[in-house]
Amino acid sequence: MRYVIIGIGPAGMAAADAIREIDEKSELVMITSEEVAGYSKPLITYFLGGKVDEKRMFYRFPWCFEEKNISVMTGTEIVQVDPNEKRVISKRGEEIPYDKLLIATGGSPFVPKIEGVEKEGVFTFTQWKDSKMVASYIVENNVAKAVVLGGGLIGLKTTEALLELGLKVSVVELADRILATTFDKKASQIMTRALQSRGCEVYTDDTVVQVKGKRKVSKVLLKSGREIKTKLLIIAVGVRPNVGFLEGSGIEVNRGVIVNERMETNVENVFAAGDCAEFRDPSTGESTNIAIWPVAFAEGEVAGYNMAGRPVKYQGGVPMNSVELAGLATISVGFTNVEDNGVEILKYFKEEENVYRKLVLKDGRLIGAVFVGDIDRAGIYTGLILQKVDVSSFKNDLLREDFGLVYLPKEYRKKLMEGELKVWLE
Amino acid sequence: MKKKKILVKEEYCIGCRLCEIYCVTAHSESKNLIKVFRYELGEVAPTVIVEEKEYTTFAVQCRHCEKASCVQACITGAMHRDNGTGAIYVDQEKCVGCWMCIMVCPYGVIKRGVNKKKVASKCDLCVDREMPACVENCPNEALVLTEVGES
Amino acid sequence: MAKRRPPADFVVERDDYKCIRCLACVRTCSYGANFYDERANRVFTENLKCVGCHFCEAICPTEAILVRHNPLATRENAHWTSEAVTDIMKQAETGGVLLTSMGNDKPHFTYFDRMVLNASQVTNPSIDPLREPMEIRTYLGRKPLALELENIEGGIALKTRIAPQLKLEVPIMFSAMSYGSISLNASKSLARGAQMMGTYFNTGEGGLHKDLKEFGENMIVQCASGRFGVNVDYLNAGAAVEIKIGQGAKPGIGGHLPGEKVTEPISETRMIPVGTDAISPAPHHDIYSIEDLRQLIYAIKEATRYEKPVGVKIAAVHNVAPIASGIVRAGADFVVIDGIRGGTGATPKVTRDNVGIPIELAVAVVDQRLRDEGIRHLASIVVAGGIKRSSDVVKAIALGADAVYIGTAALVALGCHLCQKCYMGKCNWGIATQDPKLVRRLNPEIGARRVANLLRAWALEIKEILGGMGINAIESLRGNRDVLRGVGLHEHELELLGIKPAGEAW
Amino acid sequence: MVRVNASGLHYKELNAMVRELLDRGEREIEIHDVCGQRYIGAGLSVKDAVIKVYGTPGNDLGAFMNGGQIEVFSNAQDGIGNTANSGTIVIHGDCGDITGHSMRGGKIYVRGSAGYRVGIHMKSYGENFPIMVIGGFVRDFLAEYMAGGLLIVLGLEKDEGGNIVGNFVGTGMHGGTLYIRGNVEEHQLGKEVKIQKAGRSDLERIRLYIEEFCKYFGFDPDEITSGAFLKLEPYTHRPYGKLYAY
Repeated sequence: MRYVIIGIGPAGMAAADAIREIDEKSELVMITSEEVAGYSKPLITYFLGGKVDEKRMFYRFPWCFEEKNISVMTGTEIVQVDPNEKRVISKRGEEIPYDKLLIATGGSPFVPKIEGVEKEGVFTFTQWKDSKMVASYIVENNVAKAVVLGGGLIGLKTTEALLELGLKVSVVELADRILATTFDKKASQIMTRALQSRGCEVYTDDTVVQVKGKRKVSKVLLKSGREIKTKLLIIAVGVRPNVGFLEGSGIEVNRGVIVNERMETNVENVFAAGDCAEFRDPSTGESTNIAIWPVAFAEGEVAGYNMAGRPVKYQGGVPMNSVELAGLATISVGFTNVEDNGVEILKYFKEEENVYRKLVLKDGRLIGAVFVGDIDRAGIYTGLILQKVDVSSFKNDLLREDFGLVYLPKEYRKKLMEGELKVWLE
Repeated sequence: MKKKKILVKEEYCIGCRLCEIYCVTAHSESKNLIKVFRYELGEVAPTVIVEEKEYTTFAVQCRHCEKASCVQACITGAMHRDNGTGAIYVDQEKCVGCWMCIMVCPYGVIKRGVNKKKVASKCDLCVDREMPACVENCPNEALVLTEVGES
Repeated sequence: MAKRRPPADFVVERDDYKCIRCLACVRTCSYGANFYDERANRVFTENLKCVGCHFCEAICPTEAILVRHNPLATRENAHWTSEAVTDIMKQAETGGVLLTSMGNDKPHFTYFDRMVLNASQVTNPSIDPLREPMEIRTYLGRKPLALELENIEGGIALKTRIAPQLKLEVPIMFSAMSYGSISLNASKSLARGAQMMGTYFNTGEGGLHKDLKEFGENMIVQCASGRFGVNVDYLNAGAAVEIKIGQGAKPGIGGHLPGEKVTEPISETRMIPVGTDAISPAPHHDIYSIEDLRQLIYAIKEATRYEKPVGVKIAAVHNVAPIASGIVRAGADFVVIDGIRGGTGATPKVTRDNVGIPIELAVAVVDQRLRDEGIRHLASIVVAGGIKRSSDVVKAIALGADAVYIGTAALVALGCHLCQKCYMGKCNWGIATQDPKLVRRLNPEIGARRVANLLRAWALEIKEILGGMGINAIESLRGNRDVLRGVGLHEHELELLGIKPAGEAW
Repeated sequence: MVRVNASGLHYKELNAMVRELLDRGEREIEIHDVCGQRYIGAGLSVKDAVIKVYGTPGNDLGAFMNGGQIEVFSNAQDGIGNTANSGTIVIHGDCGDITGHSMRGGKIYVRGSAGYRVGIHMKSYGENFPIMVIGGFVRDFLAEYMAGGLLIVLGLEKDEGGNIVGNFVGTGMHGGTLYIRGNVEEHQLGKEVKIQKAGRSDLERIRLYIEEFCKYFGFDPDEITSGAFLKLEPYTHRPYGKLYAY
């Protein structure tokens, strides 16, 4: 048996672990287009901000691969999958045969059409090398001010890193507020104020339409007509599943690679997991592509088990994000922007302490939660969301400051305490 | 592998919160209750949480889950399972304080560190002691240490 | 005019250096005596609320707390004691009967402490119980005068039909304490402890909680004047039935569980509605004579098909010997005599402290009377009321008992500090309370272990003492008053006890 | 149906015989020539058993009874239905003291009169609700300490002084209801009970039991219910609440 995993992100690594849990002997090959393997992508903004050094970037040290008998191919970009011959082909022309294949290629940054975007000083920000390049660009060019296009999580985490480095930063966001996709309005507003209080400018309902300068960026022109002087523009408007290389392979792709609850694609022996995968829930028929670390990890694990022959089903996930910006910790879980009729919203806001909690309920169940400032014990709510627990009997306690397991129904608590609940897997 | 596990006997917790105090002390510099109170508060916090509602009280600390969401969600590898003890520890050198673990822990037992280090803090089953401090000092045996798994 | 207020019985002293403001004492005091002042960041005690149960002292992790006695510091007066004065103050205020709990705390003479035991020297060598057989198993119940055997195919069989017996691995049982007077966790502790040690606990007259049914083989069920929870299933649920006529802490008076303590679960076991008083009349109204008592004994035997021993419990009073004789003649399989030091959950103080006679005298005269009448074998004698150490057990048996009941001693093993406030229902130790928050403080696993430990320790000590006397079976100790000698007792007391003064040989 | 002759039998033998018959599955037992044997039906728990007693049974008939029916075709003695939980006892004659002592459930119907302390400490719990109907008069301390259930005295016979009940009626009573057909003087009452005229709803409440009484003994329920009833109830469920100093 020969397992091949394309991509060494959380999905790929979780899959490798799961495979090795069952099958210690078979050949296992992991392939990445990047030059280094086993580092943690979410840490690249921390690296830029100087919070994490080179050594701590590694989620998994290279020797762990050896220890687990995993061969790693770095700098190897796969350009074709050939299910008929059961092999993948690299840009360099290498042919790598597989018995079981996992596609865990993650996402690639999306770059909108902007005039002058090819100039020096314009970066996307999804890989370690981006982080390194930006860092040296700042030093080499004495950059004191940066513009970040995109007020989503990557954009803001990058902003945070740049602020840490002492730069002035302007954030430009096309939507009417930052964090529009992951957080609700109130949370966006609090975070905006927190960023502003650290000297960061935030422009919403706006975008960059032109990058000016000769060879290098000198200023950017916004749609609103405003011009901002800057030597650095970081484009962080989102990522797309990295699936272009699958064209012609016969593997079904919508936004991402379509997979079932066992992370199987439509093609035999080919699995997909993580940001590049699109989970089609067999019970609802709905497809979701939730590009977050825990989901990638869980999907990867499910894929790994199934590849190695242990039938395991994925239970589906919800979007969730945790980030600390401008000293404010925030967590968002599930559906927090829903505003249809059947939804009940519980809120709690302490302005002076920047503490905000919002819970979204539907049909007696918690479907979303937002926490700003005070995030302690947020995971209890995540548990309730994932387990689809009926919360109507203790609805009024949900927002208590001392809310905890003691307010949960005794049955649920008992199960929880005895460790009987499995969150991601069946 | 034999794995230590703390059982929470909800029906016998008397809500005295001594577990918290002994937890703090066990993880303090001086290991002395009075000195901790006088000189070290603010630098250590308990990783056992006592919950209370009417007649129900109980102490809860990291369950060291079989399938640990916190380990899965950790972006740095700081949250890890020790292969020797089977327990889950957080490597505070690695942790960057992204709070993904807090987001996913269904017990809500991971805390943001109280000292200057803004890193996750959780029950370590008192690695350097035979018996976790909370268990040893629970006056009503509402916390009980058991060992599960094969030896 | 100043308010007349009795002084605080106790003072709680707190070492402020040692106090770490963990507030365990504040959180756990059921009387609300301890409180925390946030602004001063200090913990204080309202001494008047303190009952001296020492729970805070026990829970304090830094030994910062000391609970001290606080007698009314009037001019020293051997006659008008602090207690006498404060009692009057309370009664002048309320006009009520003074209520108290637990056993008699007055310095009445304790005969156990004035009797000493023998030991072998040279003659009749002593026995080492660690290496040689030592029998302390005891059977309670009617014994035949003689055994008749018959030849059967392949051997000999016992022809005499033996009346039902209780088999005790240690001659110590837990005396009647109802669920209601004590918590379910306290009952469970005793039940499990009895099971662990091969002896019995007693339901008291509170009926039978469903959680205790499983301990039936180690249970004596009680039938008292209130007949609470008594039905045919109850009578058959245990190993024996005990009819309670009287109790050492309150001879001659009934019982009364106030309606506010009749909670849902209590109502279920007592089989009365929630919130109504549970009144146990002073007498059984179907028993006004020995003949009536016989009637109840046999009604119970009929209802239990003669399969269970039926005992009768009385308080030790002046006429105890003839009464006991009557009880035996009425058909009781065992007689329980509860002395003046017997405990209770609630009783008028005046009764507890003044009514009844010491158990040592009672057992001696009862044993003698039954022997004199030739009916000692018809029933076993169980002695209760103030047994507090293993030597008391040995002395009681030497005076004629078959076994003893312990109540207070068992509760002390569970945590009781004899604050004598059981009737308040706020027991911090989770024993004499029904408050769920307090009940949980007594983990029955710990409780069972502790009471079993106590019995185990006493059993070892009893064996030591027996061995020292050269006796290898408790059978040989029973009524063996030769092993006792009195110190500083009057002649007539010695006569009643049936023992010689110390210094006198056989 | 089996017939047992009790003549010359000790109660222990008689009762063992009855129990054995029940254990064997007999459900109707007639005991003849009963002469003072005690504890007949004590602890009886067979719900569909019927025991018919001819002759005069001894004390504690039906003690601890928990189901079934006992019918006595003559007078009975003391302690009938002592601490009974359930079941029915029917007495065609008079009966003695403490009838229904501490009974918690079940029914007792007496055609004639009863002795002292009738219904003492009757109580009720949940589904268990004791009913007692006495046809004639009763002596002192009726319903003493009564804590629950329903007790009816019909006064179809009167005592030497023309009374239906003796003195100290309902002393210590703290639950349940007592109905008396006919007159009771204030001085006959214990201090814990209050007295009032029974209303229409009361009569509706007791009608069922009076009908059952009439069914057993052949009276006319309409005639009985046409008389005026008094209703006696305790003032409080907590008669001794304020006796103590803490």
